Amino acid sequence: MTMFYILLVFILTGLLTLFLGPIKVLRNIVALLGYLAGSALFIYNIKPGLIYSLNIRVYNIHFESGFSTVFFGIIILAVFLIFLLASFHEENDGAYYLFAFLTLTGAIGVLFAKDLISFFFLFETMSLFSFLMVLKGKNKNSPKSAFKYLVWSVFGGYAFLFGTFLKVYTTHSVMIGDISFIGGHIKLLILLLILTPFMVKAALMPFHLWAPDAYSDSKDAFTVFFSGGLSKIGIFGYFIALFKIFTEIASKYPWFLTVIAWLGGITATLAGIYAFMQDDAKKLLAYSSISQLGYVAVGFGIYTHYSVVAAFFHALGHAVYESLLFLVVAGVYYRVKTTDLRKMGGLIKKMPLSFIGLLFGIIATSGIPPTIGFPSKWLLYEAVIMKGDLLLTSLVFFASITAFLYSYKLVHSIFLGKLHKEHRDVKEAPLGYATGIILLLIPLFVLGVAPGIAVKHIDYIIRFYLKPELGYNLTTMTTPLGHVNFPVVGIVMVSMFVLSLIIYFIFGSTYKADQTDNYTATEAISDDFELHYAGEFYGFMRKAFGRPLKWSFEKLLNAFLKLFAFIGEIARGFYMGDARVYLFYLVLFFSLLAYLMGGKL
Amino acid sequence: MVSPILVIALSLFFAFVIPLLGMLSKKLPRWVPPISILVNLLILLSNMDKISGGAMLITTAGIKPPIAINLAIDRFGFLFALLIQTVGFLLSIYYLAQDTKDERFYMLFLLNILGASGIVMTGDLFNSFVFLEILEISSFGLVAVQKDKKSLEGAFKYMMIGAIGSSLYLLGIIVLYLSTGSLNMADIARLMPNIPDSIKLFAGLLFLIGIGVEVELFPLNAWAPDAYEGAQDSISTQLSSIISKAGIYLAARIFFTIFNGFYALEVVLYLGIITFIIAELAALMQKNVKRMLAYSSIGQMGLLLFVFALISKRADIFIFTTIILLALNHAFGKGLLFLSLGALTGGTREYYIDSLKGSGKSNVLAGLLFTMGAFTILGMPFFFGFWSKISALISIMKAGYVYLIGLVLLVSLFEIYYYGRVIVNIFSGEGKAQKTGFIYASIMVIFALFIIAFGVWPHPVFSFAHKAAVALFERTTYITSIMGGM
Amino acid sequence: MSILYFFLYLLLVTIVGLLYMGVARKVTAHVQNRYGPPIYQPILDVLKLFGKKDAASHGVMHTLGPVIAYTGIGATLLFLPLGNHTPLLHFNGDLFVVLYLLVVGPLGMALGAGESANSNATIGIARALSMMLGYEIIFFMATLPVFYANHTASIYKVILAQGTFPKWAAIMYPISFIAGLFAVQGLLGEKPFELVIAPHEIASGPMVEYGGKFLGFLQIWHAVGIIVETGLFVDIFFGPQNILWFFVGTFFVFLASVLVNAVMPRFRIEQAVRFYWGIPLLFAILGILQVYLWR
Amino acid sequence: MKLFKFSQSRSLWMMHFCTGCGAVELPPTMTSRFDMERFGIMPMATPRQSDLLLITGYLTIKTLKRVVRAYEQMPTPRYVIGFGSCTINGGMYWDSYNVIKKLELYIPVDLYINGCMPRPEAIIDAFLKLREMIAKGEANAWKKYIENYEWYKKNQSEVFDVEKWSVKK
Amino acid sequence: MTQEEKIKKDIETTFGELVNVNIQREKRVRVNAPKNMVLPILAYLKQRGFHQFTLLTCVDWINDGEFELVYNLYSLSYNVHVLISTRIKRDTETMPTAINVYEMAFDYEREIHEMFGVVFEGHPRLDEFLLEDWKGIPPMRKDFDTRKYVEEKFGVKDLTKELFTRKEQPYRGPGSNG
Repeated sequence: MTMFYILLVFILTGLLTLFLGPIKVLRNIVALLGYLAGSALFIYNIKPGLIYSLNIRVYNIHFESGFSTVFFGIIILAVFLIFLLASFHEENDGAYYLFAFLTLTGAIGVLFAKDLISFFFLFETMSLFSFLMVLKGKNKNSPKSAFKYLVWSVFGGYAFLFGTFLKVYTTHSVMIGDISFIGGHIKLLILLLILTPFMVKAALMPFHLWAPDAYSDSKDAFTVFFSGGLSKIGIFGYFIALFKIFTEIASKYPWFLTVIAWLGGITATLAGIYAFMQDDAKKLLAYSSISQLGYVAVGFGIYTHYSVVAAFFHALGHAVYESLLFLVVAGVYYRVKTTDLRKMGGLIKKMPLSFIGLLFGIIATSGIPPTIGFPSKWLLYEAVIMKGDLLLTSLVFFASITAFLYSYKLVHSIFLGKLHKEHRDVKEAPLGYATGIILLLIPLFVLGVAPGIAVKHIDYIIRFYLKPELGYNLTTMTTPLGHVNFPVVGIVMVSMFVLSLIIYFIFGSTYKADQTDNYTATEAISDDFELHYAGEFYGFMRKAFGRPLKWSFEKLLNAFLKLFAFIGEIARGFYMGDARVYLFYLVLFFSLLAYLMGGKL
Repeated sequence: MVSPILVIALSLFFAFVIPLLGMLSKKLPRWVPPISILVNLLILLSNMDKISGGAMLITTAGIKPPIAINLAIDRFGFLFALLIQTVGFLLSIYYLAQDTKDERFYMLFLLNILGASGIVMTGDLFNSFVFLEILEISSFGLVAVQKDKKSLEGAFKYMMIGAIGSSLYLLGIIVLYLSTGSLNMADIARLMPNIPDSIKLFAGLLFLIGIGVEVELFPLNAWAPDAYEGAQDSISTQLSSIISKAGIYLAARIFFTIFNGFYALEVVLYLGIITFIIAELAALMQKNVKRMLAYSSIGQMGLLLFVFALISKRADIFIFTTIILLALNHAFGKGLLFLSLGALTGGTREYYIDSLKGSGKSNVLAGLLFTMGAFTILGMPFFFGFWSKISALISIMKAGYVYLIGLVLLVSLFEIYYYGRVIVNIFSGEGKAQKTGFIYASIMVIFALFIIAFGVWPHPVFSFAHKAAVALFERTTYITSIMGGM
Repeated sequence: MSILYFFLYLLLVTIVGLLYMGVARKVTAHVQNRYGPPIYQPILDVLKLFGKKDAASHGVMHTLGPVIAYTGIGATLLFLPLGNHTPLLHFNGDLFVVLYLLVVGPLGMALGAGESANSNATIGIARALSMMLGYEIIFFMATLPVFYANHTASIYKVILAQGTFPKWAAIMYPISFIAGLFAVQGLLGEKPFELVIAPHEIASGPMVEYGGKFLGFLQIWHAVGIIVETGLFVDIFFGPQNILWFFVGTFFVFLASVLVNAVMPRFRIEQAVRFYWGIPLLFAILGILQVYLWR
Repeated sequence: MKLFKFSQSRSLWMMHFCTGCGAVELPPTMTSRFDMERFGIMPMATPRQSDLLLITGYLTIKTLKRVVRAYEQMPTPRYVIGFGSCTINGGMYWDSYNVIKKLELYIPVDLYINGCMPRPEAIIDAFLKLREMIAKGEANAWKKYIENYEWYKKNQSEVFDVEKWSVKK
Repeated sequence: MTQEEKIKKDIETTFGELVNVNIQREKRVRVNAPKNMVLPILAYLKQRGFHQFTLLTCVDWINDGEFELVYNLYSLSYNVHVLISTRIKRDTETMPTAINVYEMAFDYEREIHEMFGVVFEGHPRLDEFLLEDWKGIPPMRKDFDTRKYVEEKFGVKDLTKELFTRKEQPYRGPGSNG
């Protein structure tokens, strides 16, 4: 019963904030209180295994909460809190929070839904209201990217609907139940259709075209929730489709899983390459988010206990460090009013906390040990090697190297390098962003050193579907291939750091050199000398990749649209012409029908 | 307990009073339509409880049904009458806000409402033809009221095709009259089994084309885009909400009550889908927003007809309710779209997509309402369109055409594409600021309220539509209550 | 006790690394037909650098750059088994831990150099990271078959599996071995791939603003790096049974790359990256296919 | 620390900043025939990394500005060797309007090598002499620069705009 | 009829007696022309075959108060040098630029402007060329006293005495004779 109350609470807070629109402070307090109430209800009352069905006389909605509901629910609610804290600093009107809370309702509702129609209803609510959020985005071409997002997400939604009806037609039950017993290949079609919206939402390669524009054009605070929270629904969908709906997929269609794995690998690599070619911070982060989600698809594609645990853990990690990165960029945008990498630089002196946040964010994105990014990457590699797919391992490794490239470009262009004159008096990001950064740094390290906390919970989720093989306790992971003890790695790094610090302090002194005291071939440089190397950071890589870089899915889609436009032209042709032509149609139709009927007269 | 016959009589009386009042003073005629429609509404509502049972019979001039002209309103007819009156009333209030209109316009408007409600309430076949004629002629007039090139051309096309359509309809009636000897619907329905097949087929064919024009079936709807585009915004609302709904009622009454499932409906099945696809494709690349809305309304009607023809495959009450739901959604959704488009363009008639740029920013309410109208047509959650679309898909599945659901969904993806394009255009860039009058805005808000209210809590509409479907479905109770009653 | 042992172990490896650099300079000198500095010259250099008085620092991150670099390479060293002698007894080096720790060093140095607001440094780092797209992939694909064949991801087990001479991975998987050699050349940053330092083009790249003791740190970082990188390669492909054989193996591999370094000119950055996607990639893929067919 | 003194003398990193016609003498000293690297002297790319600054030949005002800036960017202890007579008293450019006459007016010089472009043998001899001086602790010209910094700056300001060109400490 | 005579004859025929042409020696023709005739001659010689603009020099005749500008041209096909010289008043007169005839003249004119102060009309960039932040009068002019300039600029007393007396200099370490 509480599941329905949670959704109700969120909807009510949304409506309240709409009416309280003008009074900013009151509205923020109400939004925060509503959120806290809803999440408190969620955390205390939602246990796996609750069943609840509600009859609204037109149709009865079934809710059910499982382990995955709790897992994803906590992630989404946490990321929403970060979004809320950050959004208080942006000037936005009441409707903004209404749409935000309704998107949250949709997202949480989807986790509860047991029957497919209510799943579709809540999924569509989430897409619709996130579309409206992007529509209220921050720059002039946000309506265009919102429109692209709407078309893609509704395309996914309609595919899901078609899949639902096929399922209901074949299995006569509208619940999210197993379809592997149906004969013939229709079950594969149903799976593909049900999987499409989640591939769109988790931006798998052919369906990712909306993501870079939607992420970079929506309001900064909302992008945190958009990429950190909403993409988790896509992953939840993978779990639903590949485990709950089609349980024996590994035995019936193994090739389908390898296709997903390779698709994930290609997404990770290509998105990584596009990422380090971007000159806008948010576009870069958008592609990096797509690339990280590619790893999760690889994890699901391998379909062993190790790889799925890795996929879930990576999704958790992605939520943490992706929202951290977007939050920091939002904080920087709040102060510097630009996300163009060329115009920023040297902000480390002015925004140290944001720098630390971004630094540990990129360390986690590239999967370096003490942080949350490492366990899932390590486990994913082990799983892919155990599966024996060495080429895919190297592709994933290639993708993780691109992670180093774009993360360094991000941290360098924003924080390192030379401080521009106009950023002289920039202050640290305001409180909302700072608390968000600190809140996110905690899990980044805790789960990095002791992944067991989350792995235990993930194990419960998939214990029912896959035989548990991964040996783990709070702080270590063992697989047939290898064994890693994460705190040891952390301790060794810290002790080495202390040792080299000691060596550092023993010897000679250093003096603080001014920014212009720089070796520029002994040429004297004044303060407004443009020395920040940020634009075309990896320009030479364009020559290294050469022509293939030109191909893009965008061109493919545009060609496809032109085809439809052409057909549209023909159809419109029918309605041109004057009354005589229409009469001719009528007479023609009449004689045709008469002839047809004649046979039966 | 005033007898519904007065609805017809009173509106007729008022229609002809208007020219007289016109001579007295310019202002008065504007007040007549709202009053008369209000009266009709009250009459209908007062008979609400009486119709709960089977059909409610009203005889005129006391003679037995098969001979006299009588009104037969069952729950199905009552629902449509209510729809027509409410939309008519809203539009009449809208016209109050309009100033320079000569009295002939109000007369035509009232006649139009009269024709529509007449069709919906009549029990006699020939009487339905008369009301159909009144409806069509008055709508020709209404379309042409704008007197510019586009509206005249649209009206002319509409008149040409409409005239031929109604004449074929009359032929159908004559054939039936010859074979059964009576004009009363219930009576013909009763005698239907003993009509030889070929004649039944021929009559059915004639009716199919006759009503096909009215209901915008594929080859016959060529007139529709020009008529919609030519007409003034409120008139196109009237066209899409009232006139096509009356056509649907007529088709249902003839093909189900009289022909009891006419097997040629299979043709309508394919035609419905073709209408839907062709119209949506045509709308895809349309630059003129008004014409685009016209195509989309034809497309929705095509879908409605497709579901309508499903009954020939599997007669199921749920499919009937879906037809009614789709009709309601189309009426209110399309009405809201046309009205809000009018508000966005602020009376100037250039509907070109670029001229609408940013108008949503400057006229937030109209922009919002246009988006709501678009969302309910697209079937977004929290809008009434969602339930009608879901029930449409369920009924298609029930009839066994599962793969067609895919096709319908794919085509409605085009819908989202071109609606989305317009919404994006409205909300991007800086547009001219036009203010919409308070009355105009309040009417649109009432349309929107219907969509949102029944989107969130669809139960009342569902139950009401279900009872109406039951009334339509039990053909025999209709016949016995009219024939036996007397 | 283990702290002292841990400290001495690190000192030993640093000194051996510096000696390797001395030998390298001596060998290059003799290739160029001149005497070259004494072998212990790098040790003197490092001492001189640490003796330097005031070194310029551009901010906290700038100063911490070399410190983190040395931390990273030191941590990698401790996870890398030298022959059968594993520094941290209860936890044997895992390939991915070592590979990811290997990156911490350059990342730390990159952050420090970035803070120095000198475009030479940033271009150097951009090149270093892009080069990683080249050699890191080949190195990983070259070592993968050996791990896959021995069903393990731990370097220690791989060493034990290569007991006697004929069972060396270099002999059993020659194609991957050659690809690995190409990769080591890039990993060490020797001449054809010396784009990162490139003194003539970008004034010693990332180290342009580092003087005095920072430069000293970077020298010992480079020294330990030589031992670690060649050591990783030797562990996987030769499996030295004891620490002596380990140092002999690393010496010869390092010598090979130094000889190549002495005679080769320097690639342009896109040539270097494209080079790695040419023949070495082909060898690496053939190596993987060989494992599939052979096992 | 004797060990540091010894290592400083044994490993001299030279700032390869060719300021005049003497630069052409350095390649032979570096390459196989004379090989100065055997004394631990290596050419380095940036002033930050080098201890030894070679002024090879005449110094126009333009180059003097860069030389002073390079000198100030070098970490201490740093040494300067002046090649040829042009650094001592202007040499053959004694009356030229844009060549400076006495180098030590502007930067402290440890060692001069006379000869209108000394041959590599003389350069190697100078390096060895510098090595002894460092070992003995005499080569502390850099201290003089720091002690009478104003004097040097006054001299320099006569010749060029010190404010723009000197490194802000 | 050697090449030099042919050229001498051609110039005389085209430019008449405004210009006096004489062959100084083998492969060298000298043309003295007034200021306004220089550009036409250059143009004529260019299409005549003198493609190389070797040099533009300036001679400071301080006593006559004039500058002498000498344009050196060379033709590869005839292997002959032609020197066109003209005289302009020292500070008052300006010289039209020869860029649109010979592109090469661009830098020479800049250098002469910097060193002698001759203003070339129509030259786009007559700003600082070789001497950085030079304050004094153009150094190559005769009225520029280098010795005095060196003395007050580099703080070195009369050098002639010091340089030309030969005496043994015992080496006493750095800075002893400062």
